[in-house]
Amino acid sequence: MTTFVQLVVNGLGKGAVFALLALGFVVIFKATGVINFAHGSLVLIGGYLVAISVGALGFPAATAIGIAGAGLAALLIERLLVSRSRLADPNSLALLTIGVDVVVAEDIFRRLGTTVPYLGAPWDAHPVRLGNITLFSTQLVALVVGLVLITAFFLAFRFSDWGIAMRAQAENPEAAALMGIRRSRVTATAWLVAGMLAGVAVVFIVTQDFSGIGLSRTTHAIAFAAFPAAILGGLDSTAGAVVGGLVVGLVDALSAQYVSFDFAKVAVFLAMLVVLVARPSGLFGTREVTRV
Amino acid sequence: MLSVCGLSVRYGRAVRALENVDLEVGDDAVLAVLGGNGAGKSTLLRTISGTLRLHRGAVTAGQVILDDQRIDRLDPAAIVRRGAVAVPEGRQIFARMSVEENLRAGGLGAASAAVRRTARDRVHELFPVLAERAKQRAGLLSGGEQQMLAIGRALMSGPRLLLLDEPSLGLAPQLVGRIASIIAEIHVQGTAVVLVEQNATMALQVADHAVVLEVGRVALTGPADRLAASDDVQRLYLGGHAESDAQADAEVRAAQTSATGVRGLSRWAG
Amino acid sequence: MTATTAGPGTGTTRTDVPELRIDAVSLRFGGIQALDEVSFTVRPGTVHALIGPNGAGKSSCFNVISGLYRPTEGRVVLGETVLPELRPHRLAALGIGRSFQNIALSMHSTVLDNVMLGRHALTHGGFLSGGFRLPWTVREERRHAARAAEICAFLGLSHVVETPVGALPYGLAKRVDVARALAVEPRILLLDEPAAGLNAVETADMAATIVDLRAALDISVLLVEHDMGLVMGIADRVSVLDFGRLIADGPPAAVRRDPEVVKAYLGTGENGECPR
Amino acid sequence: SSKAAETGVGGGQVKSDVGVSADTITLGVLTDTSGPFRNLGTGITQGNELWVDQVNSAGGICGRQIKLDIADSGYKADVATTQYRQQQPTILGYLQLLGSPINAALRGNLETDKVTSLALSWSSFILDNPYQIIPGTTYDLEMINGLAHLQEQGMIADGDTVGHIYIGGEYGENGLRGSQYYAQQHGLNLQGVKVASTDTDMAGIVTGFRGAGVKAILLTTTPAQTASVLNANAALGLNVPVMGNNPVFDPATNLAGPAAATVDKLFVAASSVPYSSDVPQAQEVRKAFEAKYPDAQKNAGVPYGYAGGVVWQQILEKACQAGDMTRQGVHDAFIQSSSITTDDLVASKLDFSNAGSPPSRSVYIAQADPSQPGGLRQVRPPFTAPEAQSYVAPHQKQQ
Amino acid sequence: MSETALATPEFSAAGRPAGRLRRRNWPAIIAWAVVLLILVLLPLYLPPGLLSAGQYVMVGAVGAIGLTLVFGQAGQLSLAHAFFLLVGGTAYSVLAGETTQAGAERIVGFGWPPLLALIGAVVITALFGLAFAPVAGRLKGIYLGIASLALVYIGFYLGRALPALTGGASSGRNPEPFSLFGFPFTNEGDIALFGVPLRQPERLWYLFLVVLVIGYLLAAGAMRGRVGRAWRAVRDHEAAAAAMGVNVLRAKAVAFAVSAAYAGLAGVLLVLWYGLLKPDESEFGNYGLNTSIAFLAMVLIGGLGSIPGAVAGALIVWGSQQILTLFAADLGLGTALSGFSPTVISLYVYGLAVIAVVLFEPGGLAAIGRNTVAALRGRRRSDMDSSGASGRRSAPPGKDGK
Ligand SMILES: Nc1ncnc2c1ncn2[C@@H]1O[C@H](COP(=O)(O)OP(=O)(O)OP(=O)(O)O)[C@@H](O)[C@H]1O
Ligand SMILES: Nc1ncnc2c1ncn2[C@@H]1O[C@H](COP(=O)(O)OP(=O)(O)OP(=O)(O)O)[C@@H](O)[C@H]1O
Ligand SMILES: [Mg+2]
Ligand SMILES: [Mg+2]
Repeated sequence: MTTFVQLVVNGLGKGAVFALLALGFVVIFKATGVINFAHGSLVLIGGYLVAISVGALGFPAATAIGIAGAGLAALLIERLLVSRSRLADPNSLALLTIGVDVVVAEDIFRRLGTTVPYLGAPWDAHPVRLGNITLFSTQLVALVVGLVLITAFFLAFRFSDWGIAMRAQAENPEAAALMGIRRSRVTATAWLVAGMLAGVAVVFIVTQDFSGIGLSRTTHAIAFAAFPAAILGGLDSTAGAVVGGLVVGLVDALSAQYVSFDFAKVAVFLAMLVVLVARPSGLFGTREVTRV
Repeated sequence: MLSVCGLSVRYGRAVRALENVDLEVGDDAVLAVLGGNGAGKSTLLRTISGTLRLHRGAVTAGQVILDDQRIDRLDPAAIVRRGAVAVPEGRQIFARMSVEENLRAGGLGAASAAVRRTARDRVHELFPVLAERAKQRAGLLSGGEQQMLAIGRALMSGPRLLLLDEPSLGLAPQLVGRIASIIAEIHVQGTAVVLVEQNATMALQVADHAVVLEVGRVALTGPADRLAASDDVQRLYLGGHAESDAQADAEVRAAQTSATGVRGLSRWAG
Repeated sequence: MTATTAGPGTGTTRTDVPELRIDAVSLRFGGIQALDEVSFTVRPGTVHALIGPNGAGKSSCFNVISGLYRPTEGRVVLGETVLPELRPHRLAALGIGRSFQNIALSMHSTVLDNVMLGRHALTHGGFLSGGFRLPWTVREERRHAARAAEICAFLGLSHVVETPVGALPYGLAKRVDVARALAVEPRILLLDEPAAGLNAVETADMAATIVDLRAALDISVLLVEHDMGLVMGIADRVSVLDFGRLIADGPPAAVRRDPEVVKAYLGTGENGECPR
Repeated sequence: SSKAAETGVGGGQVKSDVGVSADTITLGVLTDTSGPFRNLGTGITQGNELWVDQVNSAGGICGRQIKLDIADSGYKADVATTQYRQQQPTILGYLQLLGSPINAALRGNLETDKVTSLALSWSSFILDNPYQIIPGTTYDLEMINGLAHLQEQGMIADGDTVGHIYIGGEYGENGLRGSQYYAQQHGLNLQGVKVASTDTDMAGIVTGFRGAGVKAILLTTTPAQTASVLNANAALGLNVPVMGNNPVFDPATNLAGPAAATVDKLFVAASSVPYSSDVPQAQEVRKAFEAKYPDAQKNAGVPYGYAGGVVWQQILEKACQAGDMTRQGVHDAFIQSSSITTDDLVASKLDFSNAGSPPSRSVYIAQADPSQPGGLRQVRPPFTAPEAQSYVAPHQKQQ
Repeated sequence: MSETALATPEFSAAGRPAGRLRRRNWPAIIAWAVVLLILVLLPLYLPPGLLSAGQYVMVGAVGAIGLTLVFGQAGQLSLAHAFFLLVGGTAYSVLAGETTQAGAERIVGFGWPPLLALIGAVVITALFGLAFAPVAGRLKGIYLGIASLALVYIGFYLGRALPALTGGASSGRNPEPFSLFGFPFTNEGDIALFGVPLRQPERLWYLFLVVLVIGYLLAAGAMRGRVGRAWRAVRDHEAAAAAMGVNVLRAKAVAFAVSAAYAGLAGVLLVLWYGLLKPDESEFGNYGLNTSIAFLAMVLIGGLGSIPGAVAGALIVWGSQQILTLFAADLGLGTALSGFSPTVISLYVYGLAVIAVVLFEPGGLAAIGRNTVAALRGRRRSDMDSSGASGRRSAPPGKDGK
């Protein structure tokens, strides 16, 4: 029983970080219909900036720089590349982000050389004990930050013009332009925001409690692991990102213990398949409907 | 308000869609643009509203001037902010969004929330079905309902220049009449309109001026009533639209062509 | 062989054209009653028009017939066969061809390629036989391409057969859609607003085309159209829908005078509406 | 002096075919300097180069200078395959062939082309290929010795429950083979958990271990996974000793930031010395290394890379003596060598003459210690547990 | 549907017409013949590294053709290519191999003749593709892509869980070398061409070349005709396709199966190339996400739906990496220890190539190729091509007196 509860706690904690990552995919997808394969790179950029500045500036300032830097990097990708290929369809743009990802990630790995830096965190290594249950501090903070950010996004999408503009833009760029929606502004904001989310997420990923390792290839791989979370929840849904993240975290933690660790990754994908067969656009995604 | 001078447009390398087109739209004028399939009408509207590039088209000569400023290099959103709003060919509604959200998207370019509110009330009044179906997915509306939505959406931002590409497409006769009166009314309130129409009868009725495009060139231009009276226009664009003659006309033509056997299509023997 | 010889119920020289019976069909989408106990019959060899205000349920009716929507109640019968629900791809082989209200073509493919799609149910061969270009496949392909070219010629598309549809103006694309429906070699042709986007002359031309092909092929045509000139000009019979209900069904002259139709659809000419 | 060396061979001509010319011997290095094992690969390659410097300045071998043909596979088997096909026609053998997938991918080719290679994939599963030679002991024996050490130190006892986290694949499964053998001998309740090399979060597994009441955790994992285990071990209040195979520890990963706080529970069993070892030859290598690569990462790969060179040196000299420096000749020299020494850089003499049996069965035990250069402190001189002596490797001919 | 297609028209992309109404295009035929001749002669001149790289590219090309069919022609995004590669490789190894005992593991094999095993492997992979059809039929776009990605992880898992078939993740298994009616594709036997001995590398080159040519012609032929049209219709407008008699679900399933078959074939070639099947190291091996993405890059770089484009894409994606690593030293591209190792540089090149293509020609190499050909044929011809669109306008309806 203790083990089970502990696993649920671990799963939810990880899920919160997956949710943050998934939200990054969701924001860009909502605004542009593009799957951003470069999200892992944004995570790395944020992490790299924190890593090189944390020594001199301390954690809060370095984190701020990391978040801003990741946002800026995303903005640059959008301005310099995505916005310039206006005739490319979402598939080609997704490919573009793969290209960006390969180059950026390799470059960061090269810069890191043989080091595997930690970003430092005020809460590291202070687990909270509740009886037999350990609450990893990173995961607690991630849960809180995740919920706050995601609620904010949910409200913003629901109640502001920004959400409408984004969706209009993603669905039909030409018609959106004819509505006076400034394509560049909407997509740029989305990228900026997604980049900043990546910057936030990396602070949690690169901790003892989460990846157990400093900034590295693993950090990059974890960003990919959030894919099923985003899909499962529905790629254009903020609520979906949260639920998707938590489901992935839980399925992973429980199946690893009760089936086999080997099976856990498959379990996540199987859960996703089951959801998709029942709901082809994810749990909360907008359903594809067409008529003639 | 709008003038187009010496405009030439190409798609890709080879397709010349417009050649040296000149036209002028006064501050509160309605200009009808007529022409056969492929004459370049939609191309003209795309050029004015700035979406030409999205269709891989390019302006090779000439300019488009709105309120003394060139707009042929601006992006569509900037043109909307100057008050020119288009209902594009093929409606292009946001199919996955609800009717209400489509209208909200249309209102994004509006000057103020108040403008938006009045515009919405007006749209709902014009097309009650849009109010009834506020929550429905726009893509599920019937063809005509979608067309109403496209027009309503364009009205949401309170434009000063309205560019309509075949607004009557797919609308029931009753509604075609209503569109005509809406255009007339908008016009009275001080909005200029460029109206691309296949329904020439309707178009010439509401327009002050008209141009006829043929193979990308201006073939005829002048006051609407004079054009309506011209032989060429009568023959080419108005022929079938006076309902009473339509039947006879079509029957005659059908009989003719069948008799001459121009359109032979034998049955497929398998 | 003129249009007049193929009047309602007459001139059904083609015995293999069955009648199409819409039998008390109802269709609901949530709260929207798109069709409400609609019944009418398309008699063999006639041009049957289905008209009504926007949103009356005309396209929905087409979609029920072609199996894209499953009726909440009622059924569609072709001759003796009850049309299979939700197996839309089987209908082409049964001789039902249709065009679409909104252009539903492959924009990147050429006109001929689009029209050839209509031959799908008439041809055979899968990936391997097509891939190895087996002699009989090639022969079949050639035969059907010739027929497709013939159909294009009939619709005045000969000069654009190799052009991608996306580069065509709207009016021509509309014709390609009709050509594709014809390529199915239908016994019943469903046309959803074939004249939308055409000017008066082009509309008349389309009307002539429909009359011609009905005469030449002896098939039934079920037509949705808002252009009253065209409808009244060529239809043998007209059914009128309003809010999903059938409010009139009869010969064009009678329907045109029906006060309910005038009120619901044609307009009374009041409120400053323009005459058409 | 090169003349002297040549005449030293009984005046006869030295036979040669591929990779050996009148004045050079070319050895291949196919390593990973950009992929997941770049720290280790870089260290070993630097060790290789230190050896080459040393040999060449002493006049080379058999009158010939040693030349290395170094390629980086990025740990990608496809890249390695093509690189191998390019390198193969010009090299005598491999001084270093790093990585299990790469060794697996090239297994057949090495045999057909008779390319003798030091395979840096310490799995006794590959010992059926006489051309892949492991310069040291194998994972199974590391684990057996490691467990014996824990038991000798009183950290576990017969009948205890022990958890073992291992990566699916020959690395992990070879380690597991060792722990299974030991567990069977001592009635341990062994809980094996298979993970993939890309998994990182071990907290769930450690949670399960805590529930099962393990007394020690065994690791055949990546350094990142090690870090996660150590963290969870502390955070969950389990605090049991952790014993790992030689690749589980990497100072760059395990000593960085907060990881250093929990690392002292970790012991490593390896047949090669830790970087900071006080073995005299290790100190020499260290000196040379820090002079040549002052800014480079310090890890156990450096002395090991050097040791690999020392092994090759003795083989080459033997082949030279026999007058046959062809690939076949060199290979024969290799598999006839029963007591190659490395000045204690590797835990014992290496015996390559016993096909299928690991060349060495001894290990050093080191404990993680952030204060040491290279992060490991040698806590026990080379030893061989009795269980390690009796263990039969998968391809070993039954004695 | 048509609205979005109209928003970004690129009207010459996928599904070019069959040229049914055209005469034979002699310049193209001659060009292809020259290319083929070069490919036949190349192994006589290439050094071993390049020979190996060339074979690898051909393997990639076979797989990429499969992906461009299902994604470009049928409009179904598949990220499961790596999985089908694994299935093909495993099926061949099992069918052609012998049952052996490796340690505790009994490795199963049926000992079929290699040719039969190859065909069997392709069929089995196709069946696996078909088995995914119920899922594929329900999903669209990126949802389908990620769903199919699940197969990669399932494959990885099964590969480890079924060592009797795959040899297990630890050691894998060595596939039976290919042979055709007794002629071995190994170093056995002495044959020579123009004095150059044909050993395993050269023989495999020819084997791969033949397979690639057959696969290419098959795909091109099928896409020109009935099947290709049906797939494109499904891609562009499902309802319309159904109304024209296309069984949409079946078309999707067949497309998936065909693409899987190509991937399976590539998988067989891949194990022959390595001499090894090893379902290991998803992240770095041949059966992981990276491979699926590399295939995606190939078909997008080549131009979605274009078959020659897929081949060119394989050359760029798999070829550049191999070739750059081989010539890094000659090109002065840094050394293994500098951090800027050739492997890293080849990744930069891969990434930048991808970016450049999307940025400058979203239609991919296929579009560039078409433009070049059009330019070569000169203005006169291109004006003629466009006469389709403009010709109508010179005779607007109603004027020609119909
Ligand atoms: N995206 C495009 N690419 C290439 N050619 C195009 C494109 N759009 C239009 N054309 C060509 O430009 C010419 C003008 O087309 P346009 O759409 O402006 O005609 P239109 O007058 O609006 O016709 P319709 O009444 O049918 O809508 C036509 O010859 C058409 O084939
Ligand atoms: N799939 C659907 N989901 C929800 N509502 C639908 C769906 N299909 C049609 N409707 C609704 O059913 C009603 C009838 O639509 P239909 O398309 O049949 O009208 P129509 O007679 O063809 O009109 P129009 O002349 O405007 O094309 C409309 O109000 C429409 O919004
Ligand atoms: Mg138009
Ligand atoms: Mg309709």
